[in-house]
Amino acid sequence: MTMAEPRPLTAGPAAPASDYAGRPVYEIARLSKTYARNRLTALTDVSLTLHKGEFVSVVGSSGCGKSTLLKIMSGLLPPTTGRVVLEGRPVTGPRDDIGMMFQQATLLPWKTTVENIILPIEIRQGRAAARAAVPRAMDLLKLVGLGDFGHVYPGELSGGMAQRASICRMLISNPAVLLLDEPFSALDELTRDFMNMELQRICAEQQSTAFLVTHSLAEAVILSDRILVMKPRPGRIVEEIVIDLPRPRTLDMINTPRFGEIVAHIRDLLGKEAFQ
Amino acid sequence: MTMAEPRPLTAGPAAPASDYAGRPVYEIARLSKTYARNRLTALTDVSLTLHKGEFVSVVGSSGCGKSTLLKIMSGLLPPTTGRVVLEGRPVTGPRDDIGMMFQQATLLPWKTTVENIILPIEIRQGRAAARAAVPRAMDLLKLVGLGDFGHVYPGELSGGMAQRASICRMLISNPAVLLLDEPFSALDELTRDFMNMELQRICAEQQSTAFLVTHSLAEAVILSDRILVMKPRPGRIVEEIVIDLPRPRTLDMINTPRFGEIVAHIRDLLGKEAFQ
Amino acid sequence: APSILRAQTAVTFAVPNPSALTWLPYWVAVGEGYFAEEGLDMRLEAIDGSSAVLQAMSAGQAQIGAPGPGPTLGARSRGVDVKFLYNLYPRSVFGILVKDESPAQTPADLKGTVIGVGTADGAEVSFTKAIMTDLGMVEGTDYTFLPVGDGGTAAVGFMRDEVGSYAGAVSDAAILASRGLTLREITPEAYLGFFGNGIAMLESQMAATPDLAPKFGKAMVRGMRFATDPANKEKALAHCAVGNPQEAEQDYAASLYDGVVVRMTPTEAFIGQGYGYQPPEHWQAIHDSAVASGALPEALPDLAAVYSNEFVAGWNA
Amino acid sequence: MTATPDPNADTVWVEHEALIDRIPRWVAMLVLAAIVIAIWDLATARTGWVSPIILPSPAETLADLIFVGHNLLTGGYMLDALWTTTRTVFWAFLIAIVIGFSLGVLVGETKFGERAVMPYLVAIDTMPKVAFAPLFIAWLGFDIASKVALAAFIATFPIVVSTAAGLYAASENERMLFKAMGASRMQTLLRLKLPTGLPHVFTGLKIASVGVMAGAITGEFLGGGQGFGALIRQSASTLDTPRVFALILYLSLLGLALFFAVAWLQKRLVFWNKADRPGGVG
Amino acid sequence: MTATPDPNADTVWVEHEALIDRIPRWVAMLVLAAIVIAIWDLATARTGWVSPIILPSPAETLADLIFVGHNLLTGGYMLDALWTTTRTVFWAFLIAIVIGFSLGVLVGETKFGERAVMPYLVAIDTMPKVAFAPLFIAWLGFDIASKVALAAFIATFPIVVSTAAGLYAASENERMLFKAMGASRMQTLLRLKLPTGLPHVFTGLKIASVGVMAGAITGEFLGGGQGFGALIRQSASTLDTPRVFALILYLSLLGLALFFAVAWLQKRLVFWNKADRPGGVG
Ligand SMILES: Nc1ncnc2c1ncn2[C@@H]1O[C@H](COP(=O)(O)OP(=O)(O)OP(=O)(O)O)[C@@H](O)[C@H]1O
Ligand SMILES: Nc1ncnc2c1ncn2[C@@H]1O[C@H](COP(=O)(O)OP(=O)(O)OP(=O)(O)O)[C@@H](O)[C@H]1O
Ligand SMILES: [Mg+2]
Ligand SMILES: [Mg+2]
Repeated sequence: MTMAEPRPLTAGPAAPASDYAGRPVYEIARLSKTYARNRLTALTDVSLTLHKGEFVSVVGSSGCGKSTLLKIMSGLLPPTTGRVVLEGRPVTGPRDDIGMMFQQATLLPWKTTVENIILPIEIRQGRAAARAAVPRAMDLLKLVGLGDFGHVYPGELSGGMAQRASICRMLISNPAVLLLDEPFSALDELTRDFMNMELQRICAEQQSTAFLVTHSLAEAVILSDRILVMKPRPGRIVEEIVIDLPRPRTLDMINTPRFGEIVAHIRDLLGKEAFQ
Repeated sequence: MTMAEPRPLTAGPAAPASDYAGRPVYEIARLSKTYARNRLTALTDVSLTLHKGEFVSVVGSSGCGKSTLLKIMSGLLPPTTGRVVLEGRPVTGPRDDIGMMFQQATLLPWKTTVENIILPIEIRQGRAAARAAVPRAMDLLKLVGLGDFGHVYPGELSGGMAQRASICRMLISNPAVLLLDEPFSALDELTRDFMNMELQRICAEQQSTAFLVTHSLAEAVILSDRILVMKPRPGRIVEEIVIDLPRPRTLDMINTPRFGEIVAHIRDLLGKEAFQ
Repeated sequence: APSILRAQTAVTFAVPNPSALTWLPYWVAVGEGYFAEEGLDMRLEAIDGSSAVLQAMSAGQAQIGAPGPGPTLGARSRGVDVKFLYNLYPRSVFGILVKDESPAQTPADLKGTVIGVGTADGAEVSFTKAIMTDLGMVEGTDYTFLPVGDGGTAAVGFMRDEVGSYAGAVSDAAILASRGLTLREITPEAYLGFFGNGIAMLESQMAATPDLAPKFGKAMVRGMRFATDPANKEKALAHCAVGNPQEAEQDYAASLYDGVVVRMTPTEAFIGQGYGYQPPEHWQAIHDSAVASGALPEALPDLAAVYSNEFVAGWNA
Repeated sequence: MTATPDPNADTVWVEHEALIDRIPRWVAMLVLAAIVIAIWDLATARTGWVSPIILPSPAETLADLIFVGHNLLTGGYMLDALWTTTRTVFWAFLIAIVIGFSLGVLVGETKFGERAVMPYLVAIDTMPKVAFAPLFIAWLGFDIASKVALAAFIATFPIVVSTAAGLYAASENERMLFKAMGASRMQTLLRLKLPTGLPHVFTGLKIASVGVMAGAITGEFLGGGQGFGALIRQSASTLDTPRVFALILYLSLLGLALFFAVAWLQKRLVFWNKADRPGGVG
Repeated sequence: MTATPDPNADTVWVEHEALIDRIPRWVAMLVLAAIVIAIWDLATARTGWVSPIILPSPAETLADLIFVGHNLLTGGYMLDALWTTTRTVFWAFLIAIVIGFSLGVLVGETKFGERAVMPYLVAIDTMPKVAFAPLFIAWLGFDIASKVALAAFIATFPIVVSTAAGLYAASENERMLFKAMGASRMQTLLRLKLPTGLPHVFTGLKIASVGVMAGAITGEFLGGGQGFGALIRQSASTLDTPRVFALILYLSLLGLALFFAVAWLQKRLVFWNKADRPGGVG
């Protein structure tokens, strides 16, 4: 199933998830998270559903709990209360079918870029499989513009290059669900646009479900089927916006009035609560 | 001297620097840098001049040598060849009059946020001065929206919060020259816009000269008097664009046609060289 | 007591072994107040071996020491002005010991066996070598030495049957016996002249404090006389308990006491000379065997300077 | 993990600790102790495989433990000895920390230290300390000073090596930050490298806390004095192995106290290092 | 730094190293050696402040160094002794590494190890090793095996403590990454925690390399045998201090070789840790 058909063009608050075509794969209900260390309530009463093949983005101000939400969804942090269910099974720890990209690149300094990228394969399938994945890793590196840097150690990469390498590391194992925490924040617009289009292509090809944290509204709109808007203190979802632009999306859609309208709408929403 | 007067509106390649009003403070000529470790030429033949009170931005694709340039300018890395002169004296090491913000936040985990912020004062003027700077540090924290997080350890901050804290750390010592490496990359647009306006205000007030690396063309245009465009392999400056928008800049200028024009021009320039 | 009125000088007596019974007359003299009567305020320090005792003496940390004659000869050959004054163990401290059930009755029976020694060239080695050489046996062909250490590790040598005999201090035999390992001594009477540790001082020390040696020896002899009277055994043991309370807690302390008294009592031939007397011929024998074994690189030009019997008469008066 | 979860139930994380981690501490310690004592008993009292001269049976050792404990509690001569040894250990540890730390900084911070001083330190430390005991006695006498010197000598080296290693632990980003702030070498050392290197330094202190005990006892073995080491030597020379083991066991309580005092201090001082749960993340 | 720089001149960075770091290595080592020897000579031969039977003069020691060196080079009995000790040290180090590393992983990785095993290890290690010498000889005989055991015993503890500390060195981000990849505990240990902890482990190995030397010599002191330790003890028992010091100096060459072999291995294995220049950044 591809996402190319146009869908009901309702960009409004909380469009019921059942309107959506795919079968629900990810269900989160009444999630809340309080960090024990500082007794800070990072998330409160978060509920959301992801459908098969859907691309959902989260936007919200810095510190509103986006990374926390992703870590809970990927099974890295336990929720304080609430339900997290993926493919009918509660998430109580990391799962093979989830690919996670962290806000920090976190490459191992004693492995070359390509060795870092095949690490998930090495972990899950052993060394032989990892060796076999090297050509694919090199392809991915070429794709993100790091073709010449496969055999270089991470200490010799720039900030954006490390980020791109960590995207490759997530992609190498073709996960069914992608959780991405600001994957393109250190990239220039051009590379970013290019990466966005590649991400769309990869998700469509593999029918992956994707959940993206981003600060770029344009990026969120161009990639997503839905955008969730979060507000801080305590972190919660205040709005859900269905993006009715047709698929596949292209970069020139950015210049369409509909696109500008949606971006303006979200900016408005975020702006409602004054800074501080 | 404030930057409020309109200036010749020529957005073209390599406008001669002598057109500019302020006296030159930073002079860089024929700079090149080759990393010994991998014999990679990160910069070649870079020349630029910063004038007193000027705000200059650098844009360019990931890995084109922007961070390297900043590190050389701040005296952290020696150039392979070329001249770097600040206020008539060659830069051969870190200087008190330069404030640097790194691409990574790098907060010390054993100090609270506010202790991290007063660290430069502590280093340069001793503990007593640092203690005296605490109220100012708290003000800066409030300014960036971290008023409640002064006495929290960095491990409990989100990515964007750490970045904002490190901006405060740079600002606390009122440096004459600001070197900023993607300071707002982890911030949402709203916070980012707000921070941009604050940065403009602070620079104007202190007549600081600023040099900013950014991936956001909008940010570059709204803040800068000039924008330098870099191209990779080897890293070099290919274009200089003078931004003729009047000062002080306001956020609604983003919606003016002139703004759109300039952004489009730069995007074009960057796009000339195809991705890869 | 009048001694308290006199200014007391603190004197340190360094010994190579922590056992209090080994220095029986000293502890008796302390307990009976003989030293105090002489105006001496004594300290005893048990350190590790005769070499360390000689080193402490030459450093001035100990004014009096109780080294063995072998190391004393060694120190003398290295230019240390040490002088042996009092022969504390005229009947030797060493013996050749075999397991009780061993068929060996004399050293001659040890042909073709392994003899355990503390270290490869401790004093017991020259002692044993002298006996074996007199029997016409050669080390390496007729018998071999195995360094097994002392105390626990020596016992291990027997238990693992790595050695058939052990040349060491006879007090070890009493101790091992109390731990269930009965040993029998097969040392020929004639070799008991290889006397053991005694009291020594540096000549420079003797010159600086001329009345120290007379006073110290006098108290020691009085202590010795007290200890040899069987009636005083209980009291003497109590005095030793002050020096080493743990030793006093051992049930074999009484039997060890008897052994020590025997070894400290001069043989018939020399008993008339009094306590502390050092027969020159025995010094010669010790010296010659030390030269023969290589422990001394060359013969000393004036062996007579190593020891002195000048105080013996005064002490025994 | 139910296949069809109740839609109203919260997701409950069962923190599945490995079996080995779920054993309560006291149970584990008791079981370990029981196993060791059982084997020990078997080897000594039951089968006589090991002679009592070498290794006393647990029962004999217990009898002496009670005896020694009684002596200690009633303020007998052993308490004095323990007090002497404790003072020795205390001073030696203090001196070892000061000297080891200073030398560690010299070695870790300067090329001079690393290349010229370190080889000498290694050479000196390889030498059998026993050979130096007479020197210390010659200079410092029979009092605790000579034992303090020997113990400090032994304990210094681990602190030197660990401190020097700790000074390399700061990341390049952090060094850059300090360089950019114009921090002097001393400031970088005090405010960055040392705090970052604290976990390393504490590793050295832990090793040294055990080394200093060993050193004090060795000193008392070799050089007279009134400490616990002298008591052990007395017992050993009379082959009173149950007493030797009893004394050693009390001694190791002192060692445990010192070690865990250091560990406790580390927990307090290196509070930001949250990765302190084995196997855990949160 | 000229006030009015020539506009065509390149900016030249004068890497202003601190004075102490600019001294060439050999000069520094020679100067240090000269100072030590001068003081030594003054204390012994010149003033006679220290008795020659406690500390021989440099000249006497040199004479014996030549004698011992000649014996070693011509394959005399000392070479056999050195070879015996070298073998002891080699095996002991190997055993200490294997056991210390395994125990270190147990302690650093499991709560069971940290809470139940570690106290016992500390307690055992505080005990004077000397007391265990008879045990080792009883079990292993008078051959090198008993010395190997004693030396390994001494060298194990630093490796345990360092390895355990190293396992805490990985950052929370890195742990999260491995958790997210579904890495098993063993994989996290092998692929993340151990490589990250290598600098710590090497700290332990360096300390152990010196400890194992001390242990081997102590073993030979106490339990006879044919090694260098026995030679030293023989010389010491006849107050032949020049020989003692000559032997010790040769011995420390062995220790230096071992230590710097470990340091060299560390440079190779922990290649990514570029912060290896004292004071430097680049
Ligand atoms: N320490 C280093 N050693 C070797 N090569 C390096 C090092 N740092 C950077 N490089 C190389 O230098 C080039 C420029 O790096 P730099 O960090 O300056 O890029 P950048 O423009 O800041 O990129 P980004 O926008 O991704 O941060 C890159 O190709 C990188 O691989
Ligand atoms: N490990 C932690 N311990 C305690 N508090 C934490 C921790 N991590 C995050 N927090 C707090 O939880 C809140 C949400 O943090 P989170 O990292 O989820 O924000 P975010 O939305 O990802 O922000 P950003 O866009 O800046 O990355 C913040 O207020 C932060 O201070
Ligand atoms: Mg985040
Ligand atoms: Mg950069």
